[in-house]
Amino acid sequence: MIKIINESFDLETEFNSASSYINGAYSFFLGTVRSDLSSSNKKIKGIYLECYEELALAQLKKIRSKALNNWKLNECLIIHRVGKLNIGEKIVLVITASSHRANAIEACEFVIDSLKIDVAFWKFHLLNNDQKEMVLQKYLDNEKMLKWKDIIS
Amino acid sequence: MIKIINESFDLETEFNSASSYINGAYSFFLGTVRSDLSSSNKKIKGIYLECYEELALAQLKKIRSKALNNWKLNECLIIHRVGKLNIGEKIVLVITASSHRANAIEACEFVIDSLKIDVAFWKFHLLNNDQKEMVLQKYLDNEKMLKWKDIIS
Amino acid sequence: MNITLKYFSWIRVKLKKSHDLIELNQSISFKELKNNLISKDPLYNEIFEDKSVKYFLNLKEIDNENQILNNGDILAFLPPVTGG
Amino acid sequence: MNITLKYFSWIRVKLKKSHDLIELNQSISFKELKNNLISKDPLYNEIFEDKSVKYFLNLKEIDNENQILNNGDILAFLPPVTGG
Repeated sequence: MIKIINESFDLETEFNSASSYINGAYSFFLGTVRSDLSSSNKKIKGIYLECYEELALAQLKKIRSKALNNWKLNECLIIHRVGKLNIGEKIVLVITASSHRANAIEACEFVIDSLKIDVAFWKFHLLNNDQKEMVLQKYLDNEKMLKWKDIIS
Repeated sequence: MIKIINESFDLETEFNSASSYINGAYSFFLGTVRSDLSSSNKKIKGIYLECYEELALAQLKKIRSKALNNWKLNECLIIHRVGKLNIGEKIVLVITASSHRANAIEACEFVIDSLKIDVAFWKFHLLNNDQKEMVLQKYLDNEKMLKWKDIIS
Repeated sequence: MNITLKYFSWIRVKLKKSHDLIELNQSISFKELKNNLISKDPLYNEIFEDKSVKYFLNLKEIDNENQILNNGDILAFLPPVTGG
Repeated sequence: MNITLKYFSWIRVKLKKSHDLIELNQSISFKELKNNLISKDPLYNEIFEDKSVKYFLNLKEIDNENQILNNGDILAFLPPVTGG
Protein backbone atom coordinates (compact mmCIF):
# COMPACT_ATOMS: atom_id res chain seq x y z
CA MET A 1 0.00 0.00 0.00
CA ILE A 2 1.23 3.47 -0.92
CA LYS A 3 -0.43 6.71 0.20
CA ILE A 4 0.43 10.36 -0.37
CA ILE A 5 -1.82 12.38 1.91
CA ASN A 6 -2.35 15.76 3.53
CA GLU A 7 -3.83 14.61 6.85
CA SER A 8 -1.98 12.87 9.67
CA PHE A 9 -2.42 9.17 10.39
CA ASP A 10 -2.71 6.80 13.35
CA LEU A 11 0.02 4.21 13.81
CA GLU A 12 -2.26 1.51 15.24
CA THR A 13 -4.70 1.92 12.34
CA GLU A 14 -1.93 1.76 9.74
CA PHE A 15 -0.39 -1.28 11.44
CA ASN A 16 -3.76 -3.04 11.37
CA SER A 17 -4.08 -2.39 7.66
CA ALA A 18 -0.62 -3.89 7.01
CA SER A 19 -0.72 -6.81 9.43
CA SER A 20 -1.52 -10.47 8.88
CA TYR A 21 -1.24 -13.70 10.88
CA ILE A 22 1.55 -14.91 8.62
CA ASN A 23 3.91 -12.19 9.87
CA GLY A 24 6.00 -12.42 13.01
CA ALA A 25 8.07 -9.29 12.48
CA TYR A 26 7.34 -5.69 11.56
CA SER A 27 9.87 -2.94 11.14
CA PHE A 28 8.65 0.68 11.14
CA PHE A 29 10.43 3.83 10.19
CA LEU A 30 8.68 7.03 11.19
CA GLY A 31 10.03 10.46 10.27
CA THR A 32 8.72 13.55 12.05
CA VAL A 33 9.26 17.32 11.92
CA ARG A 34 11.88 18.16 14.50
CA SER A 35 12.24 21.59 16.06
CA ASP A 36 15.98 22.15 15.83
CA LEU A 37 18.00 22.19 12.64
CA SER A 38 21.30 20.45 12.73
CA SER A 39 22.76 22.63 9.98
CA SER A 40 22.19 25.99 11.70
CA ASN A 41 20.97 27.55 14.91
CA LYS A 42 17.71 28.59 13.32
CA LYS A 43 14.45 27.52 14.85
CA ILE A 44 11.61 26.57 12.54
CA LYS A 45 7.89 26.54 13.08
CA GLY A 46 7.16 23.80 10.60
CA ILE A 47 7.83 22.51 7.13
CA TYR A 48 6.16 22.60 3.74
CA LEU A 49 6.27 19.49 1.56
CA GLU A 50 5.94 19.80 -2.19
CA CYS A 51 5.35 16.76 -4.36
CA TYR A 52 5.08 15.73 -8.00
CA GLU A 53 2.40 13.21 -7.14
CA GLU A 54 2.13 11.14 -10.34
CA LEU A 55 5.91 10.67 -10.42
CA ALA A 56 6.28 10.11 -6.67
CA LEU A 57 3.63 7.36 -6.77
CA ALA A 58 5.41 5.64 -9.66
CA GLN A 59 8.78 5.92 -7.90
CA LEU A 60 7.39 4.61 -4.60
CA LYS A 61 5.75 1.71 -6.42
CA LYS A 62 9.13 0.73 -7.88
CA ILE A 63 10.89 0.94 -4.50
CA ARG A 64 8.11 -1.05 -2.84
CA SER A 65 8.36 -3.81 -5.47
CA LYS A 66 12.12 -4.06 -5.01
CA ALA A 67 11.67 -4.34 -1.24
CA LEU A 68 8.92 -6.97 -1.52
CA ASN A 69 10.92 -9.11 -3.95
CA ASN A 70 14.40 -8.74 -2.56
CA TRP A 71 13.50 -9.40 1.08
CA LYS A 72 10.49 -11.68 0.50
CA LEU A 73 8.22 -9.38 2.47
CA ASN A 74 4.54 -10.13 2.93
CA GLU A 75 3.65 -6.44 2.99
CA CYS A 76 5.23 -3.03 2.65
CA LEU A 77 3.28 0.12 3.53
CA ILE A 78 4.54 3.58 2.62
CA ILE A 79 2.78 6.80 3.65
CA HIS A 80 4.14 10.25 2.88
CA ARG A 81 2.55 13.56 3.84
CA VAL A 82 2.39 16.68 1.67
CA GLY A 83 1.57 20.32 2.43
CA LYS A 84 2.18 22.29 5.62
CA LEU A 85 3.24 20.36 8.73
CA ASN A 86 3.86 21.62 12.26
CA ILE A 87 6.73 20.69 14.56
CA GLY A 88 6.34 17.11 15.84
CA GLU A 89 4.00 16.04 13.04
CA LYS A 90 4.53 12.78 11.20
CA ILE A 91 6.07 13.13 7.72
CA VAL A 92 6.67 9.60 6.53
CA LEU A 93 5.90 6.06 7.65
CA VAL A 94 7.32 2.83 6.28
CA ILE A 95 6.12 -0.54 7.61
CA THR A 96 7.65 -3.78 6.36
CA ALA A 97 6.17 -7.14 7.35
CA SER A 98 7.90 -10.49 7.22
CA SER A 99 8.05 -13.88 8.93
CA HIS A 100 11.44 -13.08 10.40
CA ARG A 101 12.96 -9.89 11.69
CA ALA A 102 16.22 -9.54 9.75
CA ASN A 103 14.41 -9.20 6.41
CA ALA A 104 11.83 -6.74 7.72
CA ILE A 105 14.48 -4.53 9.33
CA GLU A 106 16.83 -4.40 6.34
CA ALA A 107 14.03 -3.86 3.83
CA CYS A 108 12.59 -1.00 5.89
CA GLU A 109 15.95 0.76 5.90
CA PHE A 110 16.26 0.24 2.14
CA VAL A 111 12.85 1.83 1.55
CA ILE A 112 13.52 4.95 3.60
CA ASP A 113 17.04 5.35 2.18
CA SER A 114 15.67 5.06 -1.36
CA LEU A 115 12.79 7.41 -0.68
CA LYS A 116 15.19 10.09 0.59
CA ILE A 117 17.08 10.32 -2.70
CA ASP A 118 14.78 8.92 -5.39
CA VAL A 119 11.25 10.20 -4.85
CA ALA A 120 9.81 13.51 -6.03
CA PHE A 121 9.27 15.31 -2.71
CA TRP A 122 10.81 18.64 -1.74
CA LYS A 123 11.01 20.04 1.76
CA PHE A 124 10.99 23.69 2.84
CA HIS A 125 11.53 24.95 6.36
CA LEU A 126 8.97 27.47 7.56
CA LEU A 127 11.03 29.96 9.55
CA ASN A 128 9.78 32.06 12.44
CA ASN A 129 9.96 35.18 10.27
CA ASP A 130 7.44 33.50 7.92
CA GLN A 131 10.00 32.91 5.20
CA LYS A 132 10.39 29.58 3.42
CA GLU A 133 13.86 28.09 3.17
CA MET A 134 14.60 25.24 0.81
CA VAL A 135 16.11 22.12 2.40
CA LEU A 136 19.20 20.87 0.58
CA GLN A 137 19.77 17.23 -0.30
CA LYS A 138 22.24 15.61 2.06
CA TYR A 139 25.46 14.29 0.66
CA LEU A 140 25.33 11.52 3.27
CA ASP A 141 21.98 10.29 1.97
CA ASN A 142 23.50 9.72 -1.45
CA GLU A 143 26.54 8.03 0.07
CA LYS A 144 24.32 5.77 2.16
CA MET A 145 22.34 4.71 -0.89
CA LEU A 146 25.46 3.30 -2.50
CA LYS A 147 25.55 0.44 0.00
CA TRP A 148 22.29 -0.95 -1.46
CA LYS A 149 23.69 -1.19 -4.98
CA ASP A 150 25.28 -4.58 -4.28
CA ILE A 151 22.20 -5.95 -2.55
CA ILE A 152 19.50 -4.85 -4.96
CA SER A 153 19.62 -5.94 -8.57
CA MET B 1 10.88 3.32 29.43
CA ILE B 2 10.66 -0.43 30.02
CA LYS B 3 7.43 -2.35 30.56
CA ILE B 4 6.69 -6.03 31.08
CA ILE B 5 2.93 -6.42 30.85
CA ASN B 6 0.09 -8.90 30.34
CA GLU B 7 -2.27 -6.71 28.34
CA SER B 8 -1.84 -5.57 24.75
CA PHE B 9 -0.88 -2.01 23.86
CA ASP B 10 -1.68 0.65 21.27
CA LEU B 11 1.10 1.75 18.93
CA GLU B 12 -0.04 5.38 18.67
CA THR B 13 -0.24 5.69 22.47
CA GLU B 14 3.21 4.18 22.96
CA PHE B 15 4.66 6.39 20.24
CA ASN B 16 3.21 9.47 21.94
CA SER B 17 4.82 8.46 25.22
CA ALA B 18 8.24 8.11 23.54
CA SER B 19 8.12 11.09 21.19
CA SER B 20 9.55 14.57 21.53
CA TYR B 21 10.06 17.60 19.25
CA ILE B 22 13.82 17.04 19.28
CA ASN B 23 13.48 13.77 17.36
CA GLY B 24 13.20 13.50 13.59
CA ALA B 25 13.50 9.73 13.34
CA TYR B 26 11.89 6.77 15.05
CA SER B 27 12.60 3.12 14.38
CA PHE B 28 10.13 0.51 15.63
CA PHE B 29 10.44 -3.22 15.86
CA LEU B 30 7.22 -5.07 16.54
CA GLY B 31 7.12 -8.83 17.06
CA THR B 32 3.80 -10.67 16.84
CA VAL B 33 2.54 -14.24 17.21
CA ARG B 34 2.47 -15.75 13.75
CA SER B 35 0.25 -18.68 12.81
CA ASP B 36 2.69 -20.91 10.96
CA LEU B 37 5.86 -22.35 12.39
CA SER B 38 8.88 -22.31 10.18
CA SER B 39 10.43 -25.32 11.92
CA SER B 40 7.55 -27.72 11.37
CA ASN B 41 4.19 -28.04 9.71
CA LYS B 42 2.39 -27.74 13.00
CA LYS B 43 -0.24 -25.07 13.46
CA ILE B 44 -0.40 -23.31 16.79
CA LYS B 45 -3.25 -21.51 18.48
CA GLY B 46 -1.09 -19.15 20.47
CA ILE B 47 1.94 -18.87 22.69
CA TYR B 48 2.71 -18.73 26.38
CA LEU B 49 5.43 -16.39 27.60
CA GLU B 50 7.21 -17.10 30.85
CA CYS B 51 9.44 -14.49 32.48
CA TYR B 52 11.81 -14.03 35.43
CA GLU B 53 10.60 -10.50 35.85
CA GLU B 54 13.19 -9.03 38.26
CA LEU B 55 16.04 -10.35 36.11
CA ALA B 56 14.40 -9.45 32.78
CA LEU B 57 13.90 -5.86 33.95
CA ALA B 58 17.55 -5.59 35.00
CA GLN B 59 18.71 -7.10 31.71
CA LEU B 60 16.47 -4.81 29.63
CA LYS B 61 17.72 -1.80 31.60
CA LYS B 62 21.30 -2.70 30.68
CA ILE B 63 20.47 -3.16 26.99
CA ARG B 64 18.53 0.11 26.93
CA SER B 65 21.45 2.01 28.49
CA LYS B 66 23.87 0.59 25.94
CA ALA B 67 21.55 1.62 23.11
CA LEU B 68 21.02 5.14 24.49
CA ASN B 69 24.75 5.75 24.98
CA ASN B 70 26.15 4.06 21.94
CA TRP B 71 23.76 5.59 19.41
CA LYS B 72 23.07 8.88 21.23
CA LEU B 73 19.36 8.19 21.31
CA ASN B 74 16.91 10.59 22.93
CA GLU B 75 14.59 7.77 23.95
CA CYS B 76 14.31 4.01 23.85
CA LEU B 77 11.06 2.27 24.75
CA ILE B 78 10.86 -1.48 25.30
CA ILE B 79 7.59 -3.34 25.96
CA HIS B 80 7.41 -7.12 26.34
CA ARG B 81 4.27 -9.13 26.99
CA VAL B 82 3.98 -12.14 29.30
CA GLY B 83 1.34 -14.84 29.72
CA LYS B 84 -0.95 -16.35 27.11
CA LEU B 85 -1.15 -14.67 23.69
CA ASN B 86 -3.30 -15.51 20.67
CA ILE B 87 -2.25 -15.64 17.03
CA GLY B 88 -1.61 -12.13 15.68
CA GLU B 89 -1.12 -10.54 19.10
CA LYS B 90 1.78 -8.20 19.80
CA ILE B 91 4.66 -9.76 21.76
CA VAL B 92 7.36 -7.13 21.85
CA LEU B 93 7.79 -3.49 20.84
CA VAL B 94 11.02 -1.52 20.64
CA ILE B 95 10.96 2.19 19.72
CA THR B 96 14.20 4.14 19.35
CA ALA B 97 14.16 7.93 18.88
CA SER B 98 16.93 10.06 17.50
CA SER B 99 17.60 13.23 15.50
CA HIS B 100 18.71 11.22 12.50
CA ARG B 101 17.55 7.93 11.09
CA ALA B 102 20.73 5.83 10.84
CA ASN B 103 21.24 5.83 14.62
CA ALA B 104 17.62 5.06 15.42
CA ILE B 105 17.52 2.15 12.96
CA GLU B 106 20.76 0.52 14.04
CA ALA B 107 20.04 0.92 17.76
CA CYS B 108 16.57 -0.62 17.35
CA GLU B 109 18.07 -3.69 15.70
CA PHE B 110 20.66 -3.95 18.47
CA VAL B 111 17.95 -3.88 21.13
CA ILE B 112 15.82 -6.62 19.58
CA ASP B 113 18.85 -8.79 18.77
CA SER B 114 20.07 -8.45 22.36
CA LEU B 115 16.64 -9.09 23.82
CA LYS B 116 16.34 -12.34 21.85
CA ILE B 117 19.40 -13.90 23.45
CA ASP B 118 20.00 -12.06 26.72
CA VAL B 119 16.71 -11.48 28.50
CA ALA B 120 14.90 -13.93 30.79
CA PHE B 121 11.82 -14.75 28.69
CA TRP B 122 10.80 -18.22 27.53
CA LYS B 123 8.31 -19.00 24.81
CA PHE B 124 6.01 -22.02 24.51
CA HIS B 125 3.80 -22.84 21.56
CA LEU B 126 0.22 -23.68 22.46
CA LEU B 127 -0.65 -26.50 20.08
CA ASN B 128 -4.10 -27.33 18.79
CA ASN B 129 -4.15 -30.48 20.93
CA ASP B 130 -3.78 -28.22 24.01
CA GLN B 131 -0.19 -29.29 24.62
CA LYS B 132 2.60 -26.82 25.30
CA GLU B 133 5.79 -27.14 23.29
CA MET B 134 8.94 -25.35 24.32
CA VAL B 135 10.47 -23.03 21.71
CA LEU B 136 14.20 -23.61 21.22
CA GLN B 137 16.74 -20.81 21.04
CA LYS B 138 17.81 -20.15 17.47
CA TYR B 139 21.42 -20.68 16.57
CA LEU B 140 21.09 -17.79 14.09
CA ASP B 141 20.10 -15.39 16.86
CA ASN B 142 23.36 -16.11 18.66
CA GLU B 143 25.33 -15.76 15.44
CA LYS B 144 23.66 -12.43 14.68
CA MET B 145 24.53 -11.07 18.12
CA LEU B 146 28.23 -11.52 17.41
CA LYS B 147 28.16 -8.65 14.93
CA TRP B 148 27.39 -6.18 17.74
CA LYS B 149 30.47 -7.16 19.76
CA ASP B 150 32.70 -4.80 17.76
CA ILE B 151 30.21 -1.94 17.91
CA ILE B 152 29.25 -2.03 21.57
CA SER B 153 31.88 -1.68 24.23
CA MET C 1 0.78 20.69 -30.60
CA ASN C 2 1.02 21.33 -26.85
CA ILE C 3 3.69 20.47 -24.30
CA THR C 4 3.22 21.02 -20.58
CA LEU C 5 6.21 22.08 -18.50
CA LYS C 6 6.09 21.45 -14.74
CA TYR C 7 8.41 23.23 -12.32
CA PHE C 8 9.27 22.12 -8.78
CA SER C 9 11.07 23.40 -5.68
CA TRP C 10 13.54 26.26 -6.29
CA ILE C 11 12.81 26.23 -10.03
CA ARG C 12 9.14 26.92 -9.32
CA VAL C 13 10.17 29.66 -6.88
CA LYS C 14 12.66 31.21 -9.32
CA LEU C 15 10.25 31.21 -12.28
CA LYS C 16 7.33 32.23 -10.04
CA LYS C 17 5.09 29.63 -11.69
CA SER C 18 4.41 25.92 -11.31
CA HIS C 19 3.75 25.12 -14.97
CA ASP C 20 3.64 26.35 -18.55
CA LEU C 21 1.71 25.29 -21.60
CA ILE C 22 3.88 25.56 -24.71
CA GLU C 23 2.29 25.64 -28.17
CA LEU C 24 4.38 24.49 -31.11
CA ASN C 25 3.83 23.83 -34.82
CA GLN C 26 5.80 20.59 -34.84
CA SER C 27 7.65 18.10 -32.63
CA ILE C 28 11.04 19.28 -31.35
CA SER C 29 13.91 17.72 -29.44
CA PHE C 30 14.56 18.39 -25.76
CA LYS C 31 17.72 20.23 -26.82
CA GLU C 32 15.81 22.54 -29.14
CA LEU C 33 13.20 23.27 -26.49
CA LYS C 34 16.00 24.07 -24.05
CA ASN C 35 17.53 26.60 -26.45
CA ASN C 36 14.12 28.14 -27.17
CA LEU C 37 13.45 28.64 -23.47
CA ILE C 38 16.90 30.14 -22.79
CA SER C 39 16.51 32.62 -25.69
CA LYS C 40 13.12 33.72 -24.33
CA ASP C 41 14.15 34.09 -20.66
CA PRO C 42 17.72 34.05 -19.24
CA LEU C 43 16.41 32.53 -15.97
CA TYR C 44 16.24 29.22 -17.85
CA ASN C 45 19.96 29.41 -18.43
CA GLU C 46 20.57 29.23 -14.67
CA ILE C 47 18.33 26.20 -14.46
CA PHE C 48 19.88 24.30 -17.36
CA GLU C 49 23.39 25.08 -16.11
CA ASP C 50 22.66 23.38 -12.78
CA LYS C 51 23.85 19.82 -13.32
CA SER C 52 21.85 18.54 -10.32
CA VAL C 53 18.52 19.25 -12.05
CA LYS C 54 16.82 16.25 -13.66
CA TYR C 55 14.24 16.29 -16.46
CA PHE C 56 11.40 13.79 -16.58
CA LEU C 57 9.36 13.33 -19.74
CA ASN C 58 6.04 11.61 -19.03
CA LEU C 59 7.43 10.32 -15.71
CA LYS C 60 10.63 8.93 -17.28
CA GLU C 61 14.01 10.56 -16.85
CA ILE C 62 15.48 12.03 -20.05
CA ASP C 63 18.88 10.51 -20.72
CA ASN C 64 19.39 11.84 -24.25
CA GLU C 65 19.10 15.50 -25.22
CA ASN C 66 17.96 14.56 -28.71
CA GLN C 67 14.82 12.92 -27.38
CA ILE C 68 11.78 14.18 -29.30
CA LEU C 69 8.88 15.86 -27.50
CA ASN C 70 5.43 15.16 -28.89
CA ASN C 71 1.94 16.57 -28.55
CA GLY C 72 0.53 16.11 -25.04
CA ASP C 73 3.90 15.39 -23.44
CA ILE C 74 4.61 16.51 -19.89
CA LEU C 75 8.15 17.64 -19.15
CA ALA C 76 9.04 18.13 -15.48
CA PHE C 77 12.00 20.10 -14.07
CA LEU C 78 13.23 18.39 -10.87
CA PRO C 79 15.84 19.70 -8.41
CA PRO C 80 17.40 17.08 -6.08
CA VAL C 81 14.62 15.60 -3.94
CA THR C 82 14.47 16.09 -0.17
CA GLY C 83 11.52 14.07 1.08
CA GLY C 84 11.28 11.58 3.90
CA MET D 1 19.57 -19.92 56.85
CA ASN D 2 17.28 -20.00 53.80
CA ILE D 3 18.02 -20.08 50.09
CA THR D 4 15.31 -19.75 47.42
CA LEU D 5 15.69 -21.74 44.21
CA LYS D 6 13.75 -20.56 41.16
CA TYR D 7 13.14 -22.80 38.14
CA PHE D 8 12.21 -21.68 34.63
CA SER D 9 11.09 -23.14 31.30
CA TRP D 10 11.82 -26.85 30.82
CA ILE D 11 13.48 -27.07 34.23
CA ARG D 12 10.25 -25.89 35.87
CA VAL D 13 8.31 -28.39 33.74
CA LYS D 14 10.72 -31.25 34.52
CA LEU D 15 10.77 -30.62 38.28
CA LYS D 16 7.03 -29.84 38.31
CA LYS D 17 7.61 -26.81 40.53
CA SER D 18 8.60 -23.19 40.03
CA HIS D 19 10.61 -22.75 43.23
CA ASP D 20 12.04 -24.34 46.37
CA LEU D 21 12.94 -23.00 49.78
CA ILE D 22 16.08 -24.70 51.09
CA GLU D 23 16.94 -24.57 54.79
CA LEU D 24 20.58 -24.96 55.78
CA ASN D 25 22.62 -24.69 58.97
CA GLN D 26 25.43 -22.75 57.39
CA SER D 27 26.56 -21.06 54.16
CA ILE D 28 27.62 -23.42 51.37
CA SER D 29 29.19 -23.09 47.96
CA PHE D 30 27.23 -23.40 44.72
CA LYS D 31 29.17 -26.63 44.04
CA GLU D 32 28.16 -28.14 47.39
CA LEU D 33 24.51 -27.20 46.84
CA LYS D 34 24.67 -28.79 43.38
CA ASN D 35 25.95 -32.07 44.83
CA ASN D 36 23.34 -31.99 47.61
CA LEU D 37 20.54 -31.55 45.06
CA ILE D 38 21.81 -34.34 42.79
CA SER D 39 22.08 -36.76 45.71
CA LYS D 40 18.50 -35.96 46.74
CA ASP D 41 16.93 -36.22 43.24
CA PRO D 42 18.56 -37.61 40.06
CA LEU D 43 16.49 -35.17 37.94
CA TYR D 44 18.95 -32.48 39.04
CA ASN D 45 21.73 -34.43 37.41
CA GLU D 46 20.10 -33.95 33.99
CA ILE D 47 19.82 -30.23 34.63
CA PHE D 48 23.39 -29.73 35.80
CA GLU D 49 24.73 -31.79 32.93
CA ASP D 50 23.09 -29.45 30.38
CA LYS D 51 25.83 -26.94 29.58
CA SER D 52 23.34 -24.45 28.13
CA VAL D 53 21.72 -23.84 31.53
CA LYS D 54 22.84 -20.69 33.35
CA TYR D 55 22.65 -19.99 37.07
CA PHE D 56 21.91 -16.52 38.40
CA LEU D 57 22.52 -15.69 42.06
CA ASN D 58 20.61 -12.57 43.10
CA LEU D 59 20.25 -11.55 39.43
CA LYS D 60 23.98 -12.03 38.66
CA GLU D 61 25.31 -14.93 36.64
CA ILE D 62 27.48 -17.36 38.59
CA ASP D 63 30.89 -17.67 36.96
CA ASN D 64 32.64 -19.61 39.73
CA GLU D 65 31.35 -22.85 41.22
CA ASN D 66 32.99 -22.04 44.54
CA GLN D 67 30.82 -18.98 45.02
CA ILE D 68 29.27 -19.01 48.51
CA LEU D 69 25.48 -18.89 48.98
CA ASN D 70 24.25 -16.91 51.96
CA ASN D 71 21.02 -16.51 53.90
CA GLY D 72 18.26 -14.91 51.79
CA ASP D 73 19.97 -15.58 48.50
CA ILE D 74 17.93 -16.34 45.39
CA LEU D 75 19.40 -18.83 42.93
CA ALA D 76 17.70 -19.09 39.54
CA PHE D 77 18.03 -21.94 37.01
CA LEU D 78 17.80 -20.51 33.47
CA PRO D 79 17.59 -22.46 30.20
CA PRO D 80 18.51 -20.52 27.04
CA VAL D 81 16.06 -17.64 26.67
CA THR D 82 13.57 -17.41 23.79
CA GLY D 83 11.76 -14.10 24.16
CA GLY D 84 11.12 -11.35 21.65
